[in-house]
Amino acid sequence: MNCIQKVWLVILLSIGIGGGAFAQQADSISIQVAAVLSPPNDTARSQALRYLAAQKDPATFPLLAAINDKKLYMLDGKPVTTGEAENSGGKEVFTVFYLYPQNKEAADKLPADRLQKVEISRSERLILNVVLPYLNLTSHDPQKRIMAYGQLVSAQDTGKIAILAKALRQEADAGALTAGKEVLFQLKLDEAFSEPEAKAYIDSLDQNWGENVGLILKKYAEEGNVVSARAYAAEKVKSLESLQGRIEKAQNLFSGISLGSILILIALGLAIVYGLAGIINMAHGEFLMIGAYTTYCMQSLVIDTLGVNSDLYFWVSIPASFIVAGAFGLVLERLVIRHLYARPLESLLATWGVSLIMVQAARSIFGDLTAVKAPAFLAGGWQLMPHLVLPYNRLFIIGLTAVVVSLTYLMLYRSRLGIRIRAVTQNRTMSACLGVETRRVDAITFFLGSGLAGLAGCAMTLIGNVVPDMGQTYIVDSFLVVVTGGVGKIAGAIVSGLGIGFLTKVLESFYEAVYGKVLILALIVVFLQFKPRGLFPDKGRIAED
Amino acid sequence: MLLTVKNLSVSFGGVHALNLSRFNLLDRELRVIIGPNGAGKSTYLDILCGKTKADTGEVHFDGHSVLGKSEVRIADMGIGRKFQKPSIFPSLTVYDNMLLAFKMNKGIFASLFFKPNQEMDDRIHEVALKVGLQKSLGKVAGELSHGQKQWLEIAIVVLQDPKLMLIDEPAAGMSDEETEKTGELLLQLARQHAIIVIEHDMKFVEQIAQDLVTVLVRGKLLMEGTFDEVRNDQRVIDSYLGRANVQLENF
Amino acid sequence: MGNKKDFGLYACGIALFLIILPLGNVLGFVSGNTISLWGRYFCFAIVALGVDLIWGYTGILSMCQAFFFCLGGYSIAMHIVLKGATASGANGIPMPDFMAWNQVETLPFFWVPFQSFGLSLALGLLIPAAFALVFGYFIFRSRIRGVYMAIITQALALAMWLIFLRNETMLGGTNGLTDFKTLLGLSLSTPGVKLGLYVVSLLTLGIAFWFSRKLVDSKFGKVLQAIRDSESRTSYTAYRVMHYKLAIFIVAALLAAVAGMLYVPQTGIITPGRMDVRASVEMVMWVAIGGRGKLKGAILGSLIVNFLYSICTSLFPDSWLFILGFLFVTTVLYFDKGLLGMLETVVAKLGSKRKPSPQPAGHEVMQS
Amino acid sequence: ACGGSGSGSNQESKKETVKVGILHSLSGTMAISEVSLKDVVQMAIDEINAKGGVLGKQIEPVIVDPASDWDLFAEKSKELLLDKKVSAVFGCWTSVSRKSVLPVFEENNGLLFYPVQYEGEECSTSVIYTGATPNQQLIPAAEYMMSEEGGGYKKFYLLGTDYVFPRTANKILKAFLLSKGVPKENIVEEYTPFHHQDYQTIVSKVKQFAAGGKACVLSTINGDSNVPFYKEFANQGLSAATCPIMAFSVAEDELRATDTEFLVGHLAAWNYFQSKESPENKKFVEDFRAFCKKNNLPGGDKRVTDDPICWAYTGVYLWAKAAEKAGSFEVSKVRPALYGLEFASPDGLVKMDMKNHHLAKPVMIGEIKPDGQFDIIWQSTGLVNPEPWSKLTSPDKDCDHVGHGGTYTVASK
Amino acid sequence: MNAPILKVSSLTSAYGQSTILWGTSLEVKKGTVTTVMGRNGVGKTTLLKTIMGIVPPKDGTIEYNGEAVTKLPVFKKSRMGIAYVPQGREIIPKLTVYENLKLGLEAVSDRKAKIPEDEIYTLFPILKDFRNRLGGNLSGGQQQQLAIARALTGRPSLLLLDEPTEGIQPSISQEIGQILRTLARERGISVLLVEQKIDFASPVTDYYYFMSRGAVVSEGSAEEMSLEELQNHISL
Ligand SMILES: Nc1ncnc2c1ncn2[C@@H]1O[C@H](COP(=O)(O)OP(=O)(O)OP(=O)(O)O)[C@@H](O)[C@H]1O
Ligand SMILES: Nc1ncnc2c1ncn2[C@@H]1O[C@H](COP(=O)(O)OP(=O)(O)OP(=O)(O)O)[C@@H](O)[C@H]1O
Ligand SMILES: NC(N)=O
Ligand SMILES: [Mg+2]
Ligand SMILES: [Mg+2]
Repeated sequence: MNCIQKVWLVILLSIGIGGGAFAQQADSISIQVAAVLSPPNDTARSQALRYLAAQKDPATFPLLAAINDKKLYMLDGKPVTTGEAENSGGKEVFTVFYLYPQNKEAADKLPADRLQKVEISRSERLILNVVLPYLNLTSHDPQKRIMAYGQLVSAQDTGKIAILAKALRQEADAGALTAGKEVLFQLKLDEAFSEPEAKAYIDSLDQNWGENVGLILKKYAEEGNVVSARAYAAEKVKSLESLQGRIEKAQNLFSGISLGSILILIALGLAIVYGLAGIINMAHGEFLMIGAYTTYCMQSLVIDTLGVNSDLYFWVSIPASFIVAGAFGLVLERLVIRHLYARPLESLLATWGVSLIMVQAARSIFGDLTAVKAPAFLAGGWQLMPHLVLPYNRLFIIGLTAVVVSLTYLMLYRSRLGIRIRAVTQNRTMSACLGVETRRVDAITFFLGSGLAGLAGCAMTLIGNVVPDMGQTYIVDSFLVVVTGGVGKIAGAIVSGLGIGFLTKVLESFYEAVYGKVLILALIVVFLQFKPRGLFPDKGRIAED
Repeated sequence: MLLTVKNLSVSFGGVHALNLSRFNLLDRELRVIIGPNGAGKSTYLDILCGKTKADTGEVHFDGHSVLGKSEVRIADMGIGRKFQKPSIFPSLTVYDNMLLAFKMNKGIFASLFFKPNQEMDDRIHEVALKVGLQKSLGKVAGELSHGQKQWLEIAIVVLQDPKLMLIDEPAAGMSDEETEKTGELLLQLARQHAIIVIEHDMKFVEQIAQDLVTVLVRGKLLMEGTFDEVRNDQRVIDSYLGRANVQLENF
Repeated sequence: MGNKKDFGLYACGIALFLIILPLGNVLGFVSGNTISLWGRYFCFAIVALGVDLIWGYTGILSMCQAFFFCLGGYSIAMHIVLKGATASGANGIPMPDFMAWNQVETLPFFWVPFQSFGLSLALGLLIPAAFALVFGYFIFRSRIRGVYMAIITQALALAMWLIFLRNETMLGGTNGLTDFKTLLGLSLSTPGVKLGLYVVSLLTLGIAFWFSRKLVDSKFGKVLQAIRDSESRTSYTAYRVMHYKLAIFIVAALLAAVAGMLYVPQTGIITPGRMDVRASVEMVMWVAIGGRGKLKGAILGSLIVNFLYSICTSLFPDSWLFILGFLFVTTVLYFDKGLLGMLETVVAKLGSKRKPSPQPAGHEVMQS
Repeated sequence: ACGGSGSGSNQESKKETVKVGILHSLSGTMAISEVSLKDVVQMAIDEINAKGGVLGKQIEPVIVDPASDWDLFAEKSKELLLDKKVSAVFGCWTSVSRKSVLPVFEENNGLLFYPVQYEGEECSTSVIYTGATPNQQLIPAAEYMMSEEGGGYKKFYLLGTDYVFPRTANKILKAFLLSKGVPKENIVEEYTPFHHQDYQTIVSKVKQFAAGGKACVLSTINGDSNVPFYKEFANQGLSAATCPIMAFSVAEDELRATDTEFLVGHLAAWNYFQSKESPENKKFVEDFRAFCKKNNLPGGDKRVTDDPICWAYTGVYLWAKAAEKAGSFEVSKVRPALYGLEFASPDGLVKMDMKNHHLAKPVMIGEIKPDGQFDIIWQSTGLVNPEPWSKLTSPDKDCDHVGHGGTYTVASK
Repeated sequence: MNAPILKVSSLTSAYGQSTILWGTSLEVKKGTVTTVMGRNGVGKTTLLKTIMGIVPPKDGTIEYNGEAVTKLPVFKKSRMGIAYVPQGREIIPKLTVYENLKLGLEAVSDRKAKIPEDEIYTLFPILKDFRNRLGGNLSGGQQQQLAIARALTGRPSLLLLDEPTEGIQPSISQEIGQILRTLARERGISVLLVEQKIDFASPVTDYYYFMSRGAVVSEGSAEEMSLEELQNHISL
């Protein structure tokens, strides 16, 4: 049995006593609650509220919080409050929570007109000021509870420990529990006067490992009540800090990989269209934008039109963004690029024009701002260990990149189609002479390249905006990736994408973002000094002009 | 000795393309190199003109070391090259191709203030006539036929007037008559220049091989000798000329 | 080349820009704003000449010309701003207002030389030239070319843009430098000075054109084209490719810098926005639209595109991007030699009744 | 898509018109914010025209697109003033763009109505600032965050886009915080370029900073960087509970179609919110929706109003009222007529300052709700007077166009 | 009587404005080797390119196996059994030797068809050793061998060869000559050969055409031609 459990037990026992005290008052409290809900006379509500505020019984907090938020309603004679609104069958309905005597969610979601609002005046609400710090302790929202725990630290109230402990007994959310326990231990530590006691709480704090533990212990190491325990706290601070340092490194590594995989995802399509087909596609970023808008449209279609409120839209979006962007690419190839294979430089111009048109078209159709809801299954992150959270959306992008890269690799280097694509892009006429239908291969190549950009766009909705000129943001970076990797080299793009992503993050953690970026650019310039044809240059005769 | 080579070797990803123990060339000598496809002949010339970097070895030209020098420096020293695959300036006219090659000061300022003179013009026309391009002088070089491009490249090297000419398969894509003409041109040039010629056309080799013929096989020096010695060597016949040497019999 | 046709073009240009527009301005039916606008287009045309020299003739796609343009522009802007400065630094030297707001106490050392017009002019040329020399040396030495060149210069432009954006660099950050009052004691807002700047820009453009013409017509120009065609063949024919590339890179940088210097007093503002990646790409676009590899094409392209840009953003504020985009696409698709090529084709068609043109237009079908 | 919709309702085309310029970016980075301002200005013009115009003349808007390009702002303003000869210009969003057109307006005696909150330290004769000065937005917000009610925050991460407004705003904020006894090490300043998208590193820095508790972010991030910033903030497990963001450049319009889930609970300080409850505002919001729908603008009747939209709208009316009052469109006459002018804006009655070209108006703090609207959680009592020169950073300066012709140095006591 | 597999009638073709072929006509009979000779720049390569469809004909018709194929796209002709070994080899440089060969299979309609490795590697052993090298890195002669092998992989019935022995060592060039004879006599594959070297052409050729300035100026069967006559024709 470790320290933290011991301490926890002690506290819970002590709460048993406090809890008993509350129990005795329970009856009178429910009488007062009734008085608040339907006051017999003008002053009764104020009196009742004053009584409840003085009692500070957590059981009444949900009710009082609803009063404070001006969201107290009656439903079939019971006090309720509303949670989130939601659209169901064209009607707005609310999640409903019963408030007293029990705090629980109602089975049905109800429209506003089923509820009667209880009007409570401002002066009456002001009575609740004394319990304000506690009200959120019973909120349905763990975030609010965390905030409430935090606010307790500075509250000037001797009874707060008991209230806090009682609230914590019901705490189900792990994060909130950690935050709450941290406050509890902190308060206990401040009260502790013997060295073993203090050390026990220091251990508890350390093991609980909440957000603020470093600060608390640091402060204790300087000015703790138990002088002999200060050194112990300082020791803990030191080990915490070194742990923190390692976690930070891990976080950096992860950030680097995640930025790198975004760059790779974008660069992949670029590498195919540019590196293989020799077309400098200035509109590549716009295909990314199309992918993002496809995701947005899918969201509208699935959620608003079909009324299916789930993550389904995102799963549909992944293939859809690939196909739609690919289809646009196909159209572009048919209408414009097809005429330019012999003049790759001109393709730069034409695609620049196309990119202008596409951006403006997006602006005219969608306006300047749209956003895609992150799917629920990607909300939050994977808690690898306390304080090291890997966001699911980034993990998803890394996974997606890995899958897409592997598939692309197999397609290009392990299939007949791959041979055809590479042959056509290197020598169109000779390929035709050998029986390759170059037009079709061109179309497929462009479809794939643009489709990959679209896929990247779909992934980008997870972390950024959906705006008409979103394509421009990453395009220079991904050109850098393609080039430092060596034009047309998939392996190069992967290595340089990860390298650039990782270096960016490492440098950014030392310098400000901008200087980090400048340094990266400088490094790339220096790198090309030594490898003027990228990471994996062609060797031998084929390298010549 | 104009050119001395010792223990020259180069390999590409583990494959030894060239492993030449020695090679010496006198001033104004015309040397023919023959050898099977992939023997390393072109690679050897590539090293001499600075296109490919050798792994090890020594190359001295006209008293200076060649290895490690850039293409321009080597060109400045007086080595000119004609490639197996024609290398010209496709968007310039044939005349300008020749003019640029003409031996003169090739610095920036010299180019800026360059004024063409009659002498040059005459010489260009003279060479053009020799290579049969006199009617195509105004044509854009990219539009020439394969054989004409070969001729143009020879003209470029001739006008450059180097001490040593490296000529890779000049007769490829030429008719017998033109091949003979090329041979004559080379013999004539050999009076003032040292020349290394690579060729597979044995008739042509016989025509021009007044001095030594070098045989390379798999990157190594197989033998060096007069044309007759080489042609009758069994190793050369086995690895290169083939059982019945049709070309020569027909001749 | 039909010299008569060229003559007509020059005559039209001179008549329009050197006589009609300025005269119209003096007589009052051409507004000062129009004059300034064209003055600025001429500056763009000067940069475009540089772009054409380096890209059109030498085949080096440099995506940092806008940066050189800004180096020139900033040096003149710094001079003008210093002359108009009201705040004064700790050492008594006048200091631009924005520095005072940023609680800078003394004028940074690199601002000091810009108090003198002559030095500003010299530095405006020297800095870009030095930059081009050093940067170019490293790039060309390691034989970076093709896309690698394009991207590396783009990286340079991007890095510089990011640095200029920062307030700490004391160059006005995103705001850039603005609020210009006088140059050489002349008030920049008077119509006379505006017209003067216009004429100076036009003449500079003329000189730049003449100079570029001489350059490309000389053997130097042919070597540049040879480099574009086959760098290795050029080396084997004993030309020091790096020297030539470096020289033309510096020339192009200088042209851009001169253009920047003329641009700034006419525009009244210079911001890092002028040197971002887009800006450089657009400069390449002008040349491509006008007709790459032809000096007249570069001028024509830059004038027309910028003119269209100005009028379209006013006439069709909601759809100008469509118009410009379609222009780019159609020019490329249907007039593969740019606007100038189109013009020449039309002229040739008109004149073809008299003599059939023997010009072959095909290109290498098979290439490896 | 909507070219000429402004003049669409111009029935009597023969009637005399007065031209005004609209100088908002319709493309590029800032289009995201500025397009709505162009729309609302057009709406105001339509409304005024429908009521008979100004001084009997119909207003004819001249719309140009400066494309988020600061040089082009200068060029276009020249064109508007010199070639189009407009009587007033409604435009600009970023302070950069304002600074770039400022010399043009001053040189050519133009009049610019600038509708966005800004950093102050300016007092141009040619600009009417209908947006907030620092004391009408920044300072009250910082004060609120430090108060018990606001959460009693003690550490402040000042994060902004790298240009004048955030730089100056943070300078002022820093001065204020220091003056309130916040230790230097509890204030961090950081800037990112326009259009910055990758906030991973910065958010993890914020996270470390917030680890001690009682920390908040004061954000002056502008434009389209906001969405990725907030998304990353939520992703890394930060929330309004652990570390709220008080934003000075995020309004309803930016949140319009955004996935607000991860924004809920964060704060913003403005002078107006769409959620303000008043009949005038209700009408304004509905009118704007109807206008956008009628003209087929993107978003249609889902469009929202916000602070800059409100002040852009107000600006047009102020100009029209002043012109009526002056009986002329001449800038030299309209300008003095503006001093002390009152207008019943959607935000209630607001009043032009008697001398400094700014507007007195209420200050509010709102909490972001899941629907992208703001819950107004704090409001100033009455109107707050504008102070273009912050008392904190420039105690010796003030702005007075009546007595001093602009910025002047206050005689020190 | 042997029907022609290829019949070209009054073919005219041009690069842009400049006309190169001025009404060329010729025939290739099944199972024979037909050789076109002529000096540099007379249009031999252009003739093959036009037959293949790389250069669109301005006028005239091309019949293959009795079918008009004048306007057919290049890849369709290839799939009908016309294989082309161009001058300058046109190896796909960044594909390996094996991949280059695999590309030769594109002309075969049977998707399961395999590269006839045994056959090809006995003809050109070097290709076996170098299967995994990039085509572009081979020596000139090796590339030429690869180009011929690649054409054979497609199992053509008509081979268009543009100076196939250029740069190939004598022993192999002899073998190629033998192969051509075998292909024509034993397998019935027809060959249209463009060649300038009489030594190579004369043992394999059944019928000659001589070109000058874009037109056929004389023709005749091998039996009728002595060596001197051949030389005379070429130097015309
Ligand atoms: N980059 C490379 N990678 C691998 N092998 C190479 C490379 N470059 C050349 N080789 C090999 O080196 C050998 C020598 O080639 P080289 O071109 O010198 O031959 P060659 O003697 O000129 O032949 P040919 O007569 O066919 O022109 C060849 O086998 C070739 O395949
Ligand atoms: N792409 C092109 N554009 C314009 N003219 C060309 C082009 N290719 C070849 N020509 C011209 O067409 C003519 C015939 O060329 P072709 O290549 O058919 O000759 P060839 O008989 O094959 O010569 P060679 O024996 O040298 O290979 C030549 O005069 C050449 O200059
Ligand atoms: N004034 C602003 N928000 O730039
Ligand atoms: Mg060779
Ligand atoms: Mg040929």
